[in-house]
Amino acid sequence: MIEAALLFASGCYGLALLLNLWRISFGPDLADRILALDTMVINVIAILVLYGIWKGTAIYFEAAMLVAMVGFVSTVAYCRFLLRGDIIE
Amino acid sequence: MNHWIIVPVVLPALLAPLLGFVMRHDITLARVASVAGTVALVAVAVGLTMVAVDGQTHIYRLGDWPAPFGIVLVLDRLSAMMVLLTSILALIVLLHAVATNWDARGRHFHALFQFQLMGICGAFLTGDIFNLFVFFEVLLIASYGLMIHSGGRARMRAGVQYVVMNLAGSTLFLFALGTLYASTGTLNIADLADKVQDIPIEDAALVRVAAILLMIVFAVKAALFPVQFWLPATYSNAPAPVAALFAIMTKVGAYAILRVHTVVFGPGAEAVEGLPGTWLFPAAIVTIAVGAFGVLGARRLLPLVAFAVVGSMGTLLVAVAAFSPQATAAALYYMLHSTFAAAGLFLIADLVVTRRRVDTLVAVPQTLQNGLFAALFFAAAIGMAGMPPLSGFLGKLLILDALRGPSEMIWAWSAILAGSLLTIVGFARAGSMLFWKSTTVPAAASVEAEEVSSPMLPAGVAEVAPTMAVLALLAALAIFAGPVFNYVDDTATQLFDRAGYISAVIGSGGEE
Amino acid sequence: MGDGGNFLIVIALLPFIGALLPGLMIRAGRTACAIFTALPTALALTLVLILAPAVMRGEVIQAELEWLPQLGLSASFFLDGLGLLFAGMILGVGLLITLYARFYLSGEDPMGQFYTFLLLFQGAMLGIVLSDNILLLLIFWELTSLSSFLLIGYWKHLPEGRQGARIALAVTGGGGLAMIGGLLILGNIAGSYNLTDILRQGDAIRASEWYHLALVLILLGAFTKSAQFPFHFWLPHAMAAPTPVSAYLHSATMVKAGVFLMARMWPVLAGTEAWFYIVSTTGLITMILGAAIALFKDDLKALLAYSTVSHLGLLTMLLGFGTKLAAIVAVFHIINHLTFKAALFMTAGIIDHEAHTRDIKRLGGLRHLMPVTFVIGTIGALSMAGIPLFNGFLTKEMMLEEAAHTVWAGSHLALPVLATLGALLSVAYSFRFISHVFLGPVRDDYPHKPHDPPFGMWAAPALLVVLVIVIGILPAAIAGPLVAVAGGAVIGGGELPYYSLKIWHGITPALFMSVIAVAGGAIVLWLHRPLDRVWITAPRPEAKVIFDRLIAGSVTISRAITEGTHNGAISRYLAIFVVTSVLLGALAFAGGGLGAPTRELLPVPPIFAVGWIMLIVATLLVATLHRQRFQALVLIGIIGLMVSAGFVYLSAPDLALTQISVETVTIMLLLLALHFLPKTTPVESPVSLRLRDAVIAMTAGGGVAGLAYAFLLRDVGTISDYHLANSYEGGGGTNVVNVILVDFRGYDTYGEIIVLGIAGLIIFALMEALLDGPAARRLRNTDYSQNRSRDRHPLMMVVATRVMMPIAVVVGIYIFLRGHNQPGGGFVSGLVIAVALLMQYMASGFAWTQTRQRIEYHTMIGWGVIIAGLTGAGAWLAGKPFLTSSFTYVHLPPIEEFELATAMLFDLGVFLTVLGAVMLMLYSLSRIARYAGETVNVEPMDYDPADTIQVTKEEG
Amino acid sequence: MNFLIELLISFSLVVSGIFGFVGSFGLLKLRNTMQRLHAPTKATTLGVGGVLIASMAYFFAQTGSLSIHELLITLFLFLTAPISANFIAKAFMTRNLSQDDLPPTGRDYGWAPFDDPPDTPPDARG
Amino acid sequence: MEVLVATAIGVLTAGGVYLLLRLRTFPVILGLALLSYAVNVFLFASGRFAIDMPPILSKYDTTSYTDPLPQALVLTAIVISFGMTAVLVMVALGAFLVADSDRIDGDDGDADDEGAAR
Amino acid sequence: MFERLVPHPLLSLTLTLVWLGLVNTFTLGNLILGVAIGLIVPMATAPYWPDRPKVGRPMKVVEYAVVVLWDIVIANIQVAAIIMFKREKDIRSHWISVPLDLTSAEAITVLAGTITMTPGTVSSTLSADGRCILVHCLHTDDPDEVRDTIKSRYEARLKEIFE
Ligand code: NA
Ligand code: NA
Repeated sequence: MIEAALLFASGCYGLALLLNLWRISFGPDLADRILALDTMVINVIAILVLYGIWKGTAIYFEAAMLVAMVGFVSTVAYCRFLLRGDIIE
Repeated sequence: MNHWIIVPVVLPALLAPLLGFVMRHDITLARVASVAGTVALVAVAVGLTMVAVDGQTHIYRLGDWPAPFGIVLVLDRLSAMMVLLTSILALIVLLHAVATNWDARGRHFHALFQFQLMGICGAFLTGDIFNLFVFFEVLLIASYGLMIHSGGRARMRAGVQYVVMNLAGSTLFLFALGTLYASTGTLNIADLADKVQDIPIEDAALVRVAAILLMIVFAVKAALFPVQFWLPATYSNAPAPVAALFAIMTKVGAYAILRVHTVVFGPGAEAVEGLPGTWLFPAAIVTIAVGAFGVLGARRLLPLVAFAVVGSMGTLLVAVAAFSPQATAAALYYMLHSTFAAAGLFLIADLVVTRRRVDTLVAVPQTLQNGLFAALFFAAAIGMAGMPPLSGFLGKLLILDALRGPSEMIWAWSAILAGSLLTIVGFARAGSMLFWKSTTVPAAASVEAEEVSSPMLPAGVAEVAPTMAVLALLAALAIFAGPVFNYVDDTATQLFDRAGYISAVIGSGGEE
Repeated sequence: MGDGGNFLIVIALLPFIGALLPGLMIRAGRTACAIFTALPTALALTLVLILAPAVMRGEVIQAELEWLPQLGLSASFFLDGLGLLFAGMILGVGLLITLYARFYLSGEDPMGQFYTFLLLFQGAMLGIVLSDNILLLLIFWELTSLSSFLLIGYWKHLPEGRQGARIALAVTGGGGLAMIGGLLILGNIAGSYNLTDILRQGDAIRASEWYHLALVLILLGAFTKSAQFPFHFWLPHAMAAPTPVSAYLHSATMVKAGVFLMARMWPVLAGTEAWFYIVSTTGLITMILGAAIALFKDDLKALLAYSTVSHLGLLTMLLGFGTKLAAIVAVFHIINHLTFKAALFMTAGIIDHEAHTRDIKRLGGLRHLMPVTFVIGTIGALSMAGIPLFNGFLTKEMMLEEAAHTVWAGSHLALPVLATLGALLSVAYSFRFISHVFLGPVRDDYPHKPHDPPFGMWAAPALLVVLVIVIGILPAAIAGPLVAVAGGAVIGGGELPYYSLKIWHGITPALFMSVIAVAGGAIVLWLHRPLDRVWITAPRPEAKVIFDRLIAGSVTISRAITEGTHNGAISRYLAIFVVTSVLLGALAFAGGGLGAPTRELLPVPPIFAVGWIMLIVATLLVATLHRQRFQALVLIGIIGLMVSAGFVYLSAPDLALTQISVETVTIMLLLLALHFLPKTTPVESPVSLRLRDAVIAMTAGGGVAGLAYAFLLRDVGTISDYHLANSYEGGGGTNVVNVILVDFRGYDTYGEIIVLGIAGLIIFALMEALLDGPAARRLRNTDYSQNRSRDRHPLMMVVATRVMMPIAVVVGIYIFLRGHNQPGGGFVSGLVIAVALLMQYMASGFAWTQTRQRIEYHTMIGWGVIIAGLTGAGAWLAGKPFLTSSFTYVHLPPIEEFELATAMLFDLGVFLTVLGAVMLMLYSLSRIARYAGETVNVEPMDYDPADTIQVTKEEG
Repeated sequence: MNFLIELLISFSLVVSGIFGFVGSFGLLKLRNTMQRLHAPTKATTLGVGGVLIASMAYFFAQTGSLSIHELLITLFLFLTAPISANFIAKAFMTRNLSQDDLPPTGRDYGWAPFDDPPDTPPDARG
Repeated sequence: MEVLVATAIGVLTAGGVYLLLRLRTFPVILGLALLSYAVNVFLFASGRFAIDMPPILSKYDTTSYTDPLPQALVLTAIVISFGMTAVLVMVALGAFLVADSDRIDGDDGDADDEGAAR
Repeated sequence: MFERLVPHPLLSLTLTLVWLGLVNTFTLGNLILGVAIGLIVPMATAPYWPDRPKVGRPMKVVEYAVVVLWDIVIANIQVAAIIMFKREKDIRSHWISVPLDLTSAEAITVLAGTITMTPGTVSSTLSADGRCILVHCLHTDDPDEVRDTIKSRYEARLKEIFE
């Protein structure tokens, strides 16, 4: 049962990634692209945790955590670039 | 285990951070420390050379891990010689930079200089191919900093190109290393040599690719055709003492070819039989031509010198391409010579260009001490063009003498001799313009130029001494050609003793 | 080696040692300078004369110093007849020239320099004639080219001087290079570079298949040096040199070097058809051509120069005949030519010096004004014309006699007729020298009123013309022995052929030819004016012009090649680099086989395929949409994310951590830089170029993919089993990757952090340099503040960061501490902390944050590198190699066991360096931004609403 | 493994998958940028939350000890997601809207992207 | 799996090379970034692939592990290329600020007009 | 003294918990280390968080968290429904300006965060003086009601906690 659920969830996130890709490619606004990337980061976090459950190991957990952290920082940086040009003033 | 083997790496590596991070506000202190450190490096290098003279291959196992699992340093005649060459050159160049105040024209000159030395010595001493990559990167990144030292429009633009070219080269290096590891499963040079021996030609496609890609990587450093294009702009736009130090950088490429393509992919390895030389030889021939045409066609002094460097690398690599102990010995002698010759020429070019204020080969008013500079330039040009009585002539004779195979002879001899002719003509034109024709230009013609900048003081002993020291070294190389050649001859023999190298590095687990 | 040998070495060295003296003595005055130049020359000459008797007895004096025995190069000298003849000439004339030059050069000329060059040249020349090793000979040979370059260009203010010097160097230096090839081949055939050995192997050499190549190459050297057709043109241009130089180099010594070499090699090379036709024909042509040109030259020195060319041709022709007798005649003519030609050059110099012109058309009638000069000049010229009682006559007769007997390409007439023509022209220009300069009425339009010079100046030529007469009258007594011993040396020992040196040989064909030559010469001189007009208008190839064009052409071509290829187009260099790599890689691949696959393909889970699609699409988008730079950066983010996720899937958690954090920091740096750069890339390259690049790119991509696929299917045993086996026991860690990084291959890591440290330094240094230079102005003048959002440090971000940053720091500490056993380590940890700080910078601005920064980043890098280095060096204390690690497990009662390892300390160095480097980079970039006019904030956030309330309340 | 726990895990995973997908689907489907902003910032929060709950339950069932590091990711996301959304919204507004397109603040000062904060010295404006 | 990774490396390389050959510094930097990804994965691939066998030694079982050495090499390579990229970005920025052009080719003739005045 | 050593007690607590979460195994050693880190890190980062926020009634935090979590679950379902089943033209989005009574930066941030994490609303920006939040509402027929809900359901509770 868990396996089926894992498969289902990973299928959902896989599709989600492709949808993110669509948005990131076609925008139209740069804000859309950043948003899509940000969403993609969140989806990847979910996928990483799914993978950890699937393999029954916590070894990949830090990767998910780090993705969460740097994903946020990148999003802010991208936006700050659009907003102010200089990301650290 | 002889701990001194690691000192040429650790000494500058510990000195550099002190220079860069502690002494960065006190140029005098930095100068004293940097020069003292370099003198110490020379002393250590002399000691190591004396150690290596015994003909043994000395191993230093870093982290006390046995080869091929850990990284080992290998001190043999070749690496000792290269470290010694580097340290002597470095000392001279450093003194020039200090005397001419180049080191104060930007930040962190001394720290970058020492890091560069660390990288070069590390590359010469390592017995591990991935570690070679790492030290290539150390010396390269330090060279980026030195290259753009003190900034300026042309230099910055040339700097971008230099960095990009070398990053591309480093990328290829990694591709090659990946292929090599994928096909041999090891990184230690001796172990690689051992493994490559056993690869049959039916299974050699991958290792052959690795061999040739590595050669291209080294060729980029060694300014071999068709990957030499970057060099003239880089060297001619670099600060002159840096360009002089870079004289050893091209040799790092040549050294790597010698080390890797002799020991690992050298004669006798079925998998790559004949592969290294097949491309290297014609490429080296064309490189000579490129250098010669460049010298003859140069409109500016510094590119002229840079092209002369390209030409000399072609000459050197023609000999390397033979992959025979005899030609290698000749190549090594010529390497010693051409390193100092190139450096000397850049140093004197610096003295001249600083005073002329332009390096374009047009007549400008005669500078102070025209005769002195003319004499120095003449001597340095003789050295670079390979004319007697300096060592270049002997080096060339040795190379010609060593290349007697009928097929290689016709090409190599024609290229070297014709290249020499074009180089001589080019240098004669340049020297005539710089020092003779300039005497005919009345000083009044460029009063404006004089007014905008302060009058130039005559060069003091300190400024001229490093150049003279280089020239003296060239003369010494010629006078003591016999003993020097004995050393390089034995070096070449040792280099081609693959079995000895392998057993020294991994066979017995290294001598203590 | 006996005393003689020691003397020989001293003789060879004396000029070089002496070359140091003039420069030192110049302050003592011009005469002292001249004396000190003469001193070594005289000393060397004395030594030669001491050795002369033995040589005249037929001994060969030898000396050898080892130099580069592995090459076969030794400093070996020998003195035989030929050497003696030349050494005597070089030193003797050298002495005379030294004297002459003392008076000739003006006070403005740097005399020390002149004498130094002169002695260098003399030494080189002496070296050539004394060398017993052909490599040594080559060295001296090239040295003559170099020193003559300096001498010819001595008057550097004269364009002709500079040009002449360069031409001479190009021609003779070029010939010398060819000769290197020839002589090396010769040495290869003979198995030795020792001249005496080579001279013994004439037959073997002539029989070798390499003989012809060697011959041509050696002759190229000889012909260029001796100004043989078609290389004759350099010599007249060398006449721009001061006259003492012309007299020395271009009559007596350097130009004779080629002749000397042919004479030296005569026993080995002569006697074949090839030798005969090449050498004698070249000599013949040169003789006639030189004489003809000389006849129409108005410049005295040019006339003499071309006459020298002609006489050198004569010598060459004689040597080319290949008969022993002809060779001996050549030797004798060398002596004769030396005497009269040197005298004539000095005469020309005197005239120039006195009348301030050398133009024959402006001279005439000088016999009344300069009687002494007239006598000297006339005797020299008559000898040159071959008039009896002067020594020139003797050898001219002998030459004509030899020519009369020589068959050229089946013709018995060709040589005699042409040789007579040469002699005729020679008579004509010699007579012209006398009549147009000295005879005729005294003119009143000399540029300067001439009169005889002081004794010092005419002493040297006078001495020479005395020799002209003495030899002319008593040849056998005066020159006989020398000719015999030198000739003997040339023909390589054995019996001398019969010859007699005397004025009257009876009625011989040569006598008729001689009479025709003299009479014809007189007639030609009589017809000079009309002939001159014809000569001037006649079209003829001017060798100098051709040469100039050749050089100019070479320069142009070189320039075109160089500037066409090295045009700064790095994109093309890179294209070549890529194509080369792909091409050679493919060729190398094709040269070896590929074994059968040994691995099964791994299955592809759908989610991985999705990641693959993301990566591919993102890459393609980056490549196609790269002109929108910001957008490209966003897309790069996908690639980084997917690669990191891939690393996780493929069992590389450390890589994933590192990749994702590095990527973030990289993007930050790129964004910071992009702020100052154009935001879009213009369309510049044409479609064709883009297409080309796309093809290159796809080929490279295909190649790399193929390569990767090839090895992914094949297993190989690797050394890493050892690492897995020893990581825990030997390295004290369960994260094998980390143990490799900080222990097995800690040395790599040491290099790696140094790279980072250097990067930080460079960026800082560059920032300082930029803010000092013109970039600063550009930054100040550019307005970066258009269309910006007005909130710089939004409240929400500031507050969130206040919580986030400490958490991130804790995460960083955690990742650092666990690195040895679990994914993580100093590097990732450094990046995490850097990212945390970065977040703080983004939230509250650089200035506000920086003022709260306690540790300088420079210091941090420095400490990092030093800690790592000292940790490594610490192993020395235990007598272990650099970077040997040590670890222990500590047990403190309430806490469970934990590990202490030196590797952690090393990792701390890594951590500090990474953190310091990243922060220093960011610091540098924001310094630039602040310079660009960004304001500095003093508050952590734009506006704290809590403050308003307080203010309002207080006011209220 | 306990069936209930299995059920919980599976349920969480399914919920997570659905919301993860819906978030990205909304990102694709919705009409304008501001609307799209709603989709991921909400749905993915529960999406990830679901996975994390599943993970905690799974490892608890496996090892018997409570795994709490999943909560850290939740903490991170709760701290960061609003800020990200806020920044993206402002990026959109600055590029596409002006003060006039938005409702008034009802105060002396406009919205932050379009108006300088109080007490801004004149030279620091912009 | 192997096909996907190999093609991914290929596409990354192709994209990287294409951008490397562009005429402005910024796309060249992007190109080098792509190449750096490509080569890191390539180097990593030289250890071959294994799923869920991270080289983290486990006390409990004696499972097999993937080859750790290429991972260590890639880590070193990543760090080095980060340093290099940072320097390149800075040098490129410097060149742009000094020369007012971010063209990477020196063919617009301006390299000469200073005559390398020192 | 205490304030200098423990500048942010709540933060220290959080960090200790974070540490325990990271190591994910509760042992005495980890707790000691966690407490140490929880004390040291806030000290090191104190300069970046100059004023300690006042938290008046910590117990209210739990209540608030429960409310918000519940709302989030509901929000997700509602928004999912809108996304999946509502036709695009039927979605009526609104900008809503929410004036604030809160003045503490921390409180405002929590409120804005809550708005973003809960049903169909995104807090887009503050006013320049920080006294008003601009909220974008995905779909509503009555914007005023949304504003009132925000003020009553969240802001009121936050005011209790922070002031
Ligand atoms: Na939300
Ligand atoms: Na909401």
